[in-house]
Amino acid sequence: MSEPISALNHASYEGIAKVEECGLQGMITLRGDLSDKVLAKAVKDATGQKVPGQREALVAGDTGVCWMSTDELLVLVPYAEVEAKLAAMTNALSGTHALAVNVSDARAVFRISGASAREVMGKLAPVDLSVDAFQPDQIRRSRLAQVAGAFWMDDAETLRVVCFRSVADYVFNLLKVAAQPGSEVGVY
Amino acid sequence: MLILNCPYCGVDAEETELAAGGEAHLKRYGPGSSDDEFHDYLFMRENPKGVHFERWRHANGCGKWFHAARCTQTLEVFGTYTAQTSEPPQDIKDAIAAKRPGWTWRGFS
Amino acid sequence: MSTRLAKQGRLINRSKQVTFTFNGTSMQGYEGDTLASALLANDQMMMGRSFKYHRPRGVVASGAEEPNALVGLGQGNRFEPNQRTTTTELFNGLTAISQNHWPNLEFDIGAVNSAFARFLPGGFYYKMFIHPKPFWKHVYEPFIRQSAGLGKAPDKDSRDADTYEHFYAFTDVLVIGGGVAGLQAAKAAASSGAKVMLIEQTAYWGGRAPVDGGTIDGNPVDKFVDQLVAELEAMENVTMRNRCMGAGVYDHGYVLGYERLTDHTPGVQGPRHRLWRIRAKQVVTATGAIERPLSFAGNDVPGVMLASAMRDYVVNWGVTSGERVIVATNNDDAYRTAIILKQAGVDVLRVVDARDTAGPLAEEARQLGIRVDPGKAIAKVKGGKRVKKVAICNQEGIGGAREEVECDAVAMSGGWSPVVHMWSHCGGKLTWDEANAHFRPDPERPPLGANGEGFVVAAGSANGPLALGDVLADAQTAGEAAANAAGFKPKTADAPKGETTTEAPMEPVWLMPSNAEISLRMKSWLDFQNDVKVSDVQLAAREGYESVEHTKRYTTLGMATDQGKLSNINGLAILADALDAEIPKVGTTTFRPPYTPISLASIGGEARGEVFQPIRQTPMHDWHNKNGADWEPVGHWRRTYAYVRPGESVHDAVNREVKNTRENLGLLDASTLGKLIVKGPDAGKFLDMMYTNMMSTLKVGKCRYGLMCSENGFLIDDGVVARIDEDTWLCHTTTGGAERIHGHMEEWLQTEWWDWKVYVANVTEQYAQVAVVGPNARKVLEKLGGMDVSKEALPFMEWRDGKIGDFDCRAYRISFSGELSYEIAVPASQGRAFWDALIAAGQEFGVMPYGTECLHILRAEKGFIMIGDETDGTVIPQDLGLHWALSKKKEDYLGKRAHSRTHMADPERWKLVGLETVDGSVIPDGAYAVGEGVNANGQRNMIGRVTSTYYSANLDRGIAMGLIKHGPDRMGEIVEFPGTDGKTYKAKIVDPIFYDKDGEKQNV
Amino acid sequence: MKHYSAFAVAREALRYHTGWERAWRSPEPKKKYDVIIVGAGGHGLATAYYLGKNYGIQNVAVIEKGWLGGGNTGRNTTIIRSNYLQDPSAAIYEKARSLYEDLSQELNYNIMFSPRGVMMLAQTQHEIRGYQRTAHANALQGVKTEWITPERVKELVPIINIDGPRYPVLGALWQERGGTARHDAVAWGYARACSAMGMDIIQQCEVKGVRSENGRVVGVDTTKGAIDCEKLGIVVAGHSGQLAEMAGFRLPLEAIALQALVSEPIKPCMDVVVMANTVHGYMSQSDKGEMVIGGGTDGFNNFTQRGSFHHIEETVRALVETFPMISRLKMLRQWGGIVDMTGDRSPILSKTPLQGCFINGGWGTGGFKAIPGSGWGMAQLMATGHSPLTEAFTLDRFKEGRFIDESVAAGVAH
Repeated sequence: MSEPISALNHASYEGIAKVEECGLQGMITLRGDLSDKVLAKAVKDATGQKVPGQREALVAGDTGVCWMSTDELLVLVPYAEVEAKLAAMTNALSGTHALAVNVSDARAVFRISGASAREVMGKLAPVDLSVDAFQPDQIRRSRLAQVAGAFWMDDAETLRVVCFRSVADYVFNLLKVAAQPGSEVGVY
Repeated sequence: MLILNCPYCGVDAEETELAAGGEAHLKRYGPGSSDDEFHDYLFMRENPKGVHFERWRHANGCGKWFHAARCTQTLEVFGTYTAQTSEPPQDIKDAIAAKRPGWTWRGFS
Repeated sequence: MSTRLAKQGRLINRSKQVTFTFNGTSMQGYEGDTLASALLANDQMMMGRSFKYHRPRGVVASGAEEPNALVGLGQGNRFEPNQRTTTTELFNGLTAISQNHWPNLEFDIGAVNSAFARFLPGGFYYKMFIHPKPFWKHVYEPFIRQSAGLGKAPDKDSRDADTYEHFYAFTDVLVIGGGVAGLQAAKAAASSGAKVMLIEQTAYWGGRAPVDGGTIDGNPVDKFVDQLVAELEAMENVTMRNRCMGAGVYDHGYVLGYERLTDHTPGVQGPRHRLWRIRAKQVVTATGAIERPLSFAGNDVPGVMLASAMRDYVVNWGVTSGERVIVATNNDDAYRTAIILKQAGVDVLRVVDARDTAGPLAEEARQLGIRVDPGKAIAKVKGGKRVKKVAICNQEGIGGAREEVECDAVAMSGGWSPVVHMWSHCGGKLTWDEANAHFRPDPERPPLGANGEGFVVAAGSANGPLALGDVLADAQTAGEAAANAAGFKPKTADAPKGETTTEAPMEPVWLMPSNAEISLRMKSWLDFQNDVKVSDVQLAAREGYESVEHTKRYTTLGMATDQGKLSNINGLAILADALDAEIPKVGTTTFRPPYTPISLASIGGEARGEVFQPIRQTPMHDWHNKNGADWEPVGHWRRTYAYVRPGESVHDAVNREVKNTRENLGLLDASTLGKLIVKGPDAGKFLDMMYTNMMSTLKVGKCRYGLMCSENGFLIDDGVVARIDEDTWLCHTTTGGAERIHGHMEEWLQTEWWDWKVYVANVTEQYAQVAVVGPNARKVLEKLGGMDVSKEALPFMEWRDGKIGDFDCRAYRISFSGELSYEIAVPASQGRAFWDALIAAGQEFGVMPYGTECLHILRAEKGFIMIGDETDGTVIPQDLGLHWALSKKKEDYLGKRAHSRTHMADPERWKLVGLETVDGSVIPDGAYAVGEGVNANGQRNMIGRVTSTYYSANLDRGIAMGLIKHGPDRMGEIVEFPGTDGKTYKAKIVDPIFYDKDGEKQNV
Repeated sequence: MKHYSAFAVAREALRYHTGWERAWRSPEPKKKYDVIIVGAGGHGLATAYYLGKNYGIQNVAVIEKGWLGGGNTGRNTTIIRSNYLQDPSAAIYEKARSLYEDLSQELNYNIMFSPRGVMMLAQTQHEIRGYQRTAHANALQGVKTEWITPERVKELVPIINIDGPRYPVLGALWQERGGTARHDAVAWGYARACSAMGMDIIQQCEVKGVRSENGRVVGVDTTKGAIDCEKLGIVVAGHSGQLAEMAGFRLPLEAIALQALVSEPIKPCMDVVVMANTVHGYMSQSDKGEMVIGGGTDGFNNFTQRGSFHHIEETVRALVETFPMISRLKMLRQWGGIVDMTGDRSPILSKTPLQGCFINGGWGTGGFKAIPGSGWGMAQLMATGHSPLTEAFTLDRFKEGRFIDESVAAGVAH
């Protein structure tokens, strides 16, 4: 098997914040009854995490799980392990009505870091990103200018952004404009 | 620029995250229905000046469809609720009655 | 003349000189100047020409309400017309040119209009230029357009050199306006712990209170402002932005803030404007009040200014507007101007007060030796480009018995109007205040928010009160009220004590003198920019344009770039008088955003150039780019129309691809096709509703072509469906159909059949999909090795998972070309590698990539329909002879009921056929087939149209598909297609399958 | 009625314009009229005008809740074109356009019809095919349009960017005799002419009920009392649903907000009307010099005459991309109107279940350009019971599935 390549292959940019494409990230879309014990165990086995509550993101590095909707989770695992984890998960869920699919290659992931990280995102998403409104461990699905996206904070100054692979280039350019030198807003 | 609370993900979503889906609580008429029934189902709309029930999708968000009760003249929102129902829940009806005594909409009041 | 004083000027820094040019002349000013104050300091009173009569125009105001002093600012890619000098901060190297004149400001040909003013009353153009008919377009209109239009247009090729951005902000309380009222309201609200945002349009805090004087808690106003600003800046929960104007208030607490970041420092790094999209629970409008002009003859001559403005220029910028000044007023406030001018050494000839009695300020003025004339009025101001003398008469009467006084400037004050725009934008209603003769916000009828409660509170003079003490008290109350309404508990405190000289009541004066004769009324301006005079409004009323909207539109009153900030109330009063109605009965025109004009670029924000709109790219995008791709946008996707080789035309390239794919081997990047996973115990039942044909019976491992209709019966999508396992299907959609159809499925699952156990996932972008097409398709795959792709192991319309080369893949044996064809899906991360491998391995088999046009031609040769070509939203499957795809067994599916409506069952509907031109030529795209005669509206009767038409390189002739009335029953008949090129194309009706009718090629 | 002319203006000037009479009378309603038209917008006034002119029916009242021309007639972007795809649309819009050509002379009121040309940009292959289809249809419909090259586009509109990075201009559908007119003047001109024919235009008069006897309309109840009539025409755009309800039937209509905006005035830089449907924006320059800009509609029912700002954003960024030189111009004013939309986005001109009662509505975003043709056809329908111009636009077409869908050629109506 040849070397897989992420959408922008680790492109990066430094402005009022640092913007990097994170490279390949294993991702599984899991749809099902989030209160189901079998599903909870499958998630636990794959990520070591419990089933997240509404808009909760339980992520450590490249492993974790995010609440996407009332019947949907985004499971994060190391890219190399995604097929194995998916198989195990599918197997565990075989008896229940659920859907688990590999979407690793359908997505691109960016990291925005630095003191102005919140502000960069605040220029593109109609979301209150002030400290008291948005915290690590929360995920928000919204709009990045003209495309859909989801993001959470790894720490107080780091955002991770997920979008569709086909618009990775657009989103990267957006982030570059939003992070252009001299564009600090000075509110967050 | 409306803000509606998505009853599924709890977000106060602004309009740009949402997609409007037209009138709510339409009863589907398929094969076997009369021309009038089918016509009304597809084209006849309440279009009221005042209380209205409509469908929205949190398109740039959790992707779920939900219902909103809204005034088309003041844009006041009386509440939002699940799309998995064929009529507005009582608490929504009460909320409307508190603001618009004597309101009616199709069969509902 | 106007000049700079030796001292004064609280806003300028005399140690920092600034050089700028006006109409090419180099001038000096100071840091802190506005362009207007700097021009006045250089004795440049005349700054422009009016819109209609091209009359000389001087600056009349000192802020956002300025209607006259507009200039073209900057040059080349930074040129901006209609910039207000009063809100333009001076900077080194600023270049400005005056507007609406030719050849120059001093001498303007267009000024002849002024001489004919009497013949050009309000609405004159509705009564003239009617005959002869062609003259409007070719003679009259061009002249009118040329003489109107105000500012110069930017160069046609100019490209904005700056960048712009948006920012989303959320706050509990937003305070608009950073005067003493705004500052105090912000403090009151912030005391509750509420998140407060305070925005101010100018570069400084405090508004005009420091100019108007008085004391606050015993201190001078300046000191109070400095302390309060420092206090607010220190508060964690307060955000302050100046140079940030509240532009518009919209539904549900949405407010636009227009921040001008680098207008005063061009070239500095960073965006020029930032458009704030603020969501506020409560909005406090502390937007102040604007002084009204007085309506007397010649009130538009340069040198006639608002009294408050003349005061501002002295106190803020140390500039006097004239040497010998006459003040005209109907209120006490104007005396402050007289006093300040006098103290600045200006010769204040007299104060003409329309009232009989004035308050203590008048006394103060007399003490300084200023002559005060009660009950008097200005009959007429004389002078062309500058005030020369003023004729004074009694306010009562028609303006006879005049006394003439020589002077070079006139300060006028007609009282004050609250700035109610922000209150009104979103539906806030107004009430008429008799005492001050102005409209102010009606607290009983505020704009309503999402919860049905008011979400805007007016504060300070924006709410009516004008005296410093009342303003502060009102602001304190407003701030507390807003915090309360936002759900916080403010610490109630007493407002700081503001003290100013008490004022005698003003008296409304809408016309000077009260019964001015017509010759005077025809020279009494209401709208200075648009040249609307008292007589015009009276004429409109007389002619029946009685509604304020009619009058506005008929006379253009208030439609200039200042949107009537100065003129509207005066005009309204004149109209009310003419209709013999009360002013509140006549009502106001609607206040629409923005408060002052905002740049289009700021509205567009970051969305320009490469991020104007997203471009969706497949994993092979770069390869296509490097290999001559002629791009075609399909939705947001970019697909290759054809791969053009050096020396080839696009047309050549298409023909080459068409032949090669049939003869050797073609590769198509099919990654954009939608792929939806549908899974669950009820998935089969669900797909049977979605598709017109039966999907539940499809065997695992097999594929089936499916059609989708809307509930209204029209074709919306098609594609191949594969059964993956017992309860899982994979549905292919058209390019761009993925999101639409995914949404369509979710809609039905969530809102109609929510009890069905089905999950859908969109995996379109997880895969790169390549169509390997042509006689050598199997050979290239076998060369790469891996899974068995033989006819036996992978028959037509089946799929298998496996490996090709070392790529994990899913191979579909499907064909949209009629050739031996495989569609192979690999993970997107390996799409490019897989494509490269195919290209390499394919060399010996004559591989060539092909684009969308080749795809279209290949399918047309086979008579396959294409969504978007054969369908256009009005076509049903029956029209296309797709009855075989309409399940008879199913009692219901989306569209079934619709198809039984009379018009859809009508045998007269146009039906799909093939079309073969008699001479082999290509029927033009979109051509219609004509029948005999014309219809009741004289239109030629049509009996059909072309839906797809191409040159087929394989058949070396034009082929087409079309919808023809009774088409299938008319095989062999000739129909005519008139082209727009004058030719008529004759075509024979034939079977739509032009190539390999028996389908042998795809079944090898 | 005093004749308008340059001479008349000059004559009046000598007496300071004190001699001008009212453009239209402001009468109290009579007890009974042959025909009552509800709604004194362009469509209502034009209907009344042609009833009088073409059929001699002059005992007519036009009743208006607010002020004449105060609705969408005075809120649109004044574009006039007839390059529609479907036969019925092309017929009524071309009838309207041709009437506009002589309307100033006919009404003796300068409505400033300016046939400056309208172009619809094709920016995708799909649009090219759509517009070429329209051009072919128009040729057979007697509508003069042509397909033009990008070079010709640039020639006609020097400020356009034909090779923008995102959507290069691939050509355009060009209607040379399309253009603009002064929207208020159209209403005022018809009103003046109707009044001169002796018709009563009754403003500030709201209809509160529709009276009928055994299935036939006999009159209306208004805030100025009951008024009898033989025939009733409902021409009230966004409020059609409410009026229909009074008349005892329902309409397949929904009211939504449409927005427009103007820039500050600048010297002439664009003579033609340009519509760019791929990016959702259209623009022309008014005689005052303002760039008049329109765009998309909201998706939800709304009677506030205020729209959502993000539509303005979408439109403006599209036009800045298409006409880069407008980037630093400023938005002077934005506003909204209530448009009534039908299931196929085409209007309804039809008899109704109530005998003698007719409906003219559902013009959606495209009404202004149709005013004279709409009035002409509606008058014929009301006077004779039949009009070829209106026959396809009946109420029952939705039941039959007989739609008039213009969106198919991307020719969205504005």
